[in-house]
Amino acid sequence: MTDTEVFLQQVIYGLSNGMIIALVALGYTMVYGIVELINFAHGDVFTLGGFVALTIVGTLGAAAILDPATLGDASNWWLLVGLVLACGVFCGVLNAAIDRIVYKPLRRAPKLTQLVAAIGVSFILVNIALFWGGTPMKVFGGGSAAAASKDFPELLEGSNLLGEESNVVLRLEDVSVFLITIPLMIGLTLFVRKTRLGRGMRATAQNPVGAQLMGIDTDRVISATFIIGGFLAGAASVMWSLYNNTISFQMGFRAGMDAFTAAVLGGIGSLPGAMVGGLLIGVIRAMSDQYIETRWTNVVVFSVLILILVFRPSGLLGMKQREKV
Amino acid sequence: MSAATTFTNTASTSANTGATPLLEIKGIVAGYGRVEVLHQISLTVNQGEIVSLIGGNGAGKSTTLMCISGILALRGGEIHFAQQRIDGTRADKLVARGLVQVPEGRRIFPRMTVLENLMMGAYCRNDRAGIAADLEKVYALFDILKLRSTQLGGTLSGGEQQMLAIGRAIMSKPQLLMMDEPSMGIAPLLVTKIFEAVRALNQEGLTILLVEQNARAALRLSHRGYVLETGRVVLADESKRLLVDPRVLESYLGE
Amino acid sequence: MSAEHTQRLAPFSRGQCIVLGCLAAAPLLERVIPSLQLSSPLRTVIVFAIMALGLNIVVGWTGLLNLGIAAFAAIGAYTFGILTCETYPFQVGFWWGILLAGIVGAFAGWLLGAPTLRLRGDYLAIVTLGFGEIVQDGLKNLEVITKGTQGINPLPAPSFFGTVLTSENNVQWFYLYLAILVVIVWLMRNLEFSRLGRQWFAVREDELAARCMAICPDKTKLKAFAAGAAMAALSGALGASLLSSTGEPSNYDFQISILALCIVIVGGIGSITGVLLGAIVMVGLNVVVLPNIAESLQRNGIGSTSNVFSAPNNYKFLIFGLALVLMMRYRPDGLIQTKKAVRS
Amino acid sequence: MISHPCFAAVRVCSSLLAVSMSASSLAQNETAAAPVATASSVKIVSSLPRTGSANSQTTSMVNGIKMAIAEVGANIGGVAILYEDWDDASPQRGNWDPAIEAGNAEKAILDPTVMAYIGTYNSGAAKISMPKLNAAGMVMVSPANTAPNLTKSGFGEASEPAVYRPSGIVSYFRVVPTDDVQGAVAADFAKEIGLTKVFVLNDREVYGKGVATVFEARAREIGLEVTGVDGLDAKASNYKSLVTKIKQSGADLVYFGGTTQTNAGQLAKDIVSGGLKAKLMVPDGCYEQAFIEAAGTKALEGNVFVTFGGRDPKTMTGKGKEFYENYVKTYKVEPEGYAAYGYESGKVVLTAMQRIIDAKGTLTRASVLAEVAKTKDFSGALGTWSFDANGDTTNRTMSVFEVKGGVFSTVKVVD
Repeated sequence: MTDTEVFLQQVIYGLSNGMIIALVALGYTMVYGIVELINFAHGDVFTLGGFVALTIVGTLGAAAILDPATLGDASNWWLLVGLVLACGVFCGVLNAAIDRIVYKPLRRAPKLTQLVAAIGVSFILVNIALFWGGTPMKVFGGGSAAAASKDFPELLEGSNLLGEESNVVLRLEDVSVFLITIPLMIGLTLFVRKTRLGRGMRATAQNPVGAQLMGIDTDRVISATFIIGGFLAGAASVMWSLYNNTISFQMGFRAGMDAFTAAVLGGIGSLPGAMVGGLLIGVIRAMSDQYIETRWTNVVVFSVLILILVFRPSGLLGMKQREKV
Repeated sequence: MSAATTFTNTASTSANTGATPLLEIKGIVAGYGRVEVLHQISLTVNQGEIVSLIGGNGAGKSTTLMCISGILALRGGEIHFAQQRIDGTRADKLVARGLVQVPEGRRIFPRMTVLENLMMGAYCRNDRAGIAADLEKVYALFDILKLRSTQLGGTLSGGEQQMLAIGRAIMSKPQLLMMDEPSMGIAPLLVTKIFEAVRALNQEGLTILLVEQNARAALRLSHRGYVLETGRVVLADESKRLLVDPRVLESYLGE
Repeated sequence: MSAEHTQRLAPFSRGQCIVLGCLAAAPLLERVIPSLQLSSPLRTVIVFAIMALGLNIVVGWTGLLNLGIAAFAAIGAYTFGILTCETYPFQVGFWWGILLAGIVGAFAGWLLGAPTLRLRGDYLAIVTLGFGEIVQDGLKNLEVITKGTQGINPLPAPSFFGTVLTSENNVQWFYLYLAILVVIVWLMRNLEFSRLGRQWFAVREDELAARCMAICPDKTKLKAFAAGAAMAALSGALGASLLSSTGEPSNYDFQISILALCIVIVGGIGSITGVLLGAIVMVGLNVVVLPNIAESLQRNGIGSTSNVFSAPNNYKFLIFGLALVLMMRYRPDGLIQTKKAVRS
Repeated sequence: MISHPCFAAVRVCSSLLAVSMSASSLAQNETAAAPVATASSVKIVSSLPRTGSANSQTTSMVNGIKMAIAEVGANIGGVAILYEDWDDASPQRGNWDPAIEAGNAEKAILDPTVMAYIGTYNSGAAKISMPKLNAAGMVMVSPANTAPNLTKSGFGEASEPAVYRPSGIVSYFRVVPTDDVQGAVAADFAKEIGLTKVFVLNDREVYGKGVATVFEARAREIGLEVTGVDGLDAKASNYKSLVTKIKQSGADLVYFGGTTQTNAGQLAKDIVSGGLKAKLMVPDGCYEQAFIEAAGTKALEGNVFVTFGGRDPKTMTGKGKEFYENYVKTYKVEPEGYAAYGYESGKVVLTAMQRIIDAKGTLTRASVLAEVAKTKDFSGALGTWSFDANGDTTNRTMSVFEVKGGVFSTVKVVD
């Protein structure tokens, strides 16, 4: 491989990994923007999305999808879109339910109380995922090794789009990450800018009492935000599963941490910021893996983060934070 | 003002005789945490009036407004608006009914443009034509907002933000407009402008409940006034009489 | 010093006396019920209590969210390891080791805090989280100095008037650690009512107002950060001595920082007594309650390895998480609520 | 201030402290002097990470131990054998927790009926409990630790392994061949099948790093070109970037010192999807069905070599065959490599106990320790072997497996 090819390859990997991080980060940052809660359980909602996806694939799988003949068939596109919707809805509803049951009663409690409750929820969800992994289904290894990682079948054609001779690998998975994620991001931006509910969200995020005084039902807006944030996590979990072909009950930990980092790096509460932050982290990881050493990658990522925040204390695209009222 | 001075609501008669009460507050009690802030407050605002609520810091003026708006839950008492009991109704529902507040410290949306801020006022409305007409009305009232319409709310000066907040409230098509300290922290010239606008709105028929620390300006503008002290109504009368009341003069008008 | 101040400076509050007294009595309980082994796990409780007391200075008293306190514990443990282990040239012994660990910890806190403390709220939180990851990976990768994943061992046990404690003397060891804890609680209480303590509270309540009172918020925060880091480093050193090993760098990961934060919040943010109680509850849950539940179920023949649902151990995450959620739901201000925490 | 009630409390505390310190040290001496057990029952405990990601592997081991105990009817010469499956992980860590491992060791020491301690799974955890158990004279048998420096000098610090043996006696034994054997066999095999350039990875944990280091040294010694060395992050979502770097280095073999838990499956997948035409070689930490399930058969088929100390239970004869058949009958699943290790650990302790009873001895910690150390020509599920002077198995049988049709199949056995 020539140096250019290597660089190009790393950019592809960096961006596609970054896209997935950005998708999780969007949900993180939306919820943060509205209720100022660092939602530690977000990553674990994402995990459960992956388990839903694999369960669906496994249930359908017996008939067609897991058949080696149709595995990787391009006609699985419809399945992919269906999975994104199904997992998105599942995670959205789950996220909103968690909010109603756990966070809402604590809305007026100190901020850190909600944070610890979110940590508690995270543990509960991890355990649910562990049990889920023990389901006696073929795709879950018959349930014999609940804690082990699960193989997620390749639903899309795995061959190199640039031709098998090319040194640079660009597969349908890489492309699909963009094809699914970018429309979602555009849709989200339009939703927040143009729709009534979206404007209600922005208003609630910027000034909750002011929003109530404008006749905005903030409880409904908050629920909607948790649903959308969860939906994005669910969509991200499908993209993740498809891209990495592996899910495990603890995968939400790193995803959550990356997303949190991305959200803060971009300026917490800012949607474009979360996207930029996610992509940046993806690319930094890829470049550090290539040009430094993998074992130093985390150090590089977090050093860059600290440096950026020292010089831009509100993140890349964040507004100057308002004083606490 | 002596603590012995007490006041009973029934003693006062409305300035605009024969007017119907739009807002009636009967003995409300409210507070934060373990602290009770309002002890049995009663007041009435009639259709078409400007009523001012004056008092020192911590007298409970803003708290009263927050109770009326439904942000703060009552611990006792009743609130009636347009002959319907409204305490316990959620804040957002009240806006749709025409009970709108311009809160203290403006609470505009800093990362939305001026126009977007104004449109947030019309969040509960669906009549496009009416909204457009009201927007023109707001621009006519505060021409500076038109100039600034694409600017972010957070970049406006304090006075401009206050105008924006009032404009935004007008966009909600209020029956009763409650204003909390509209003159606070604003250059005197702009205060005059804002008060003129309030008077103009009233003359068009809008009922206004005005909370002010600047007692003189408020009383000059309003028909009637209530004086609040440590969570109790201690005086209520027509504004012109309050302006010459020795107790008010001594405590709030600095003479 | 005012008369009122002197009075408030009684060495311990009633709550602290009760909690420390109960801790002191625990080994006696062990003698009544021999199957109940407490002095061994309680040493771990003390180690975490010290770490959480350090975090409490930063989070509870100064209002800064720190998600990387375990990094300072790691720095303390490794400093202690390098200074005392027989394979390194220093070998300063237990007491100098923990003291120097604390000093190095304070320095590390200062080093991280100086450029980053002007960040607000959650931006600071992510920086501390990142620092935690950097320290952990740094310790793993700098093998020449830290031996990488192997950890540094053996480390000396505390020696007391010439007697070196061994793992058979775990009761004495427990009392020694308890004595250290008592001294720290005494120090913390003095700090709470000191000028510096009041400055911390002032910065927490209103930075701008504090500035108006001629308090420099940055310096004040830095002192809190360094003090918290020093305490965490001390706890790391005590923990390493307990294990006779620094363990692996991943033993000081984000989860430990989270545990320390849970201790502070569950116990009652800002309250020394609360943090002590929080450590007993949270660490006790981890090292005493959950293992005992699983084992007693086993002894009674409940549970098997046949599938994921039947093994009691597989419910530990769930129980731990539920405990956190329920405690927050019913005690949102923590077990001990400080008067200052009344909100508007 | 002097009369403040708190001062009184402190004084009471300190006097309590003094009293109980003297009292408890007396008590300690009593228990230390006579770990009584002659009576009707003795205990074997295991300390393995049962909460979190290692749960699958440790379940296999516990099954193995339980089966060994069931085979003797949980009774040796009228003495009931109780077994307790202790967890050395905490939900907080989701992995082994040093505080809990230390606590388990101390709990075992203080319970006079405990005769043997089976554990640990992680070599890092062993480092914490080994010196404590050694000082108490308790035998410790590990079914999984392979870090050579736990028992052999010349691999770690100069002070190792003496630091783990404060009493001077060898009390730690293991039924698995150490990484110096395994790493070397792996390197030799790579050369044998004609691979020349190798990229060495580890998971930056004690076990993975250890075996990768041995492999790397041996590879250099026998003339394989090492094109790169790196440690990966076991929690990373994928290794596509790393694979690109390996691809650029021109390696035809990737050696990964790690386990299924530390994401070996993901690495295998990314090698295939990244278009890296190189083989992957992994140590015994991946010799389990879960590895195949995690990586997917497609990624592994013909692409991976797994080394393992011992033989494939299915192909064994004698005791090994018995174990295999019994296991399948009891648990209705194929035994994993880990199951055999667990079984062997339990069996070796039970056999030693049986010999003591046969010789009309009493079961004490000292007698059990002495008898386990004497294990010679033991015929078990892993073959016939003895413990050497270091406490290591003399079994140097290593198998190399590849994945064919979704199962491990033996390529080579090195004796």
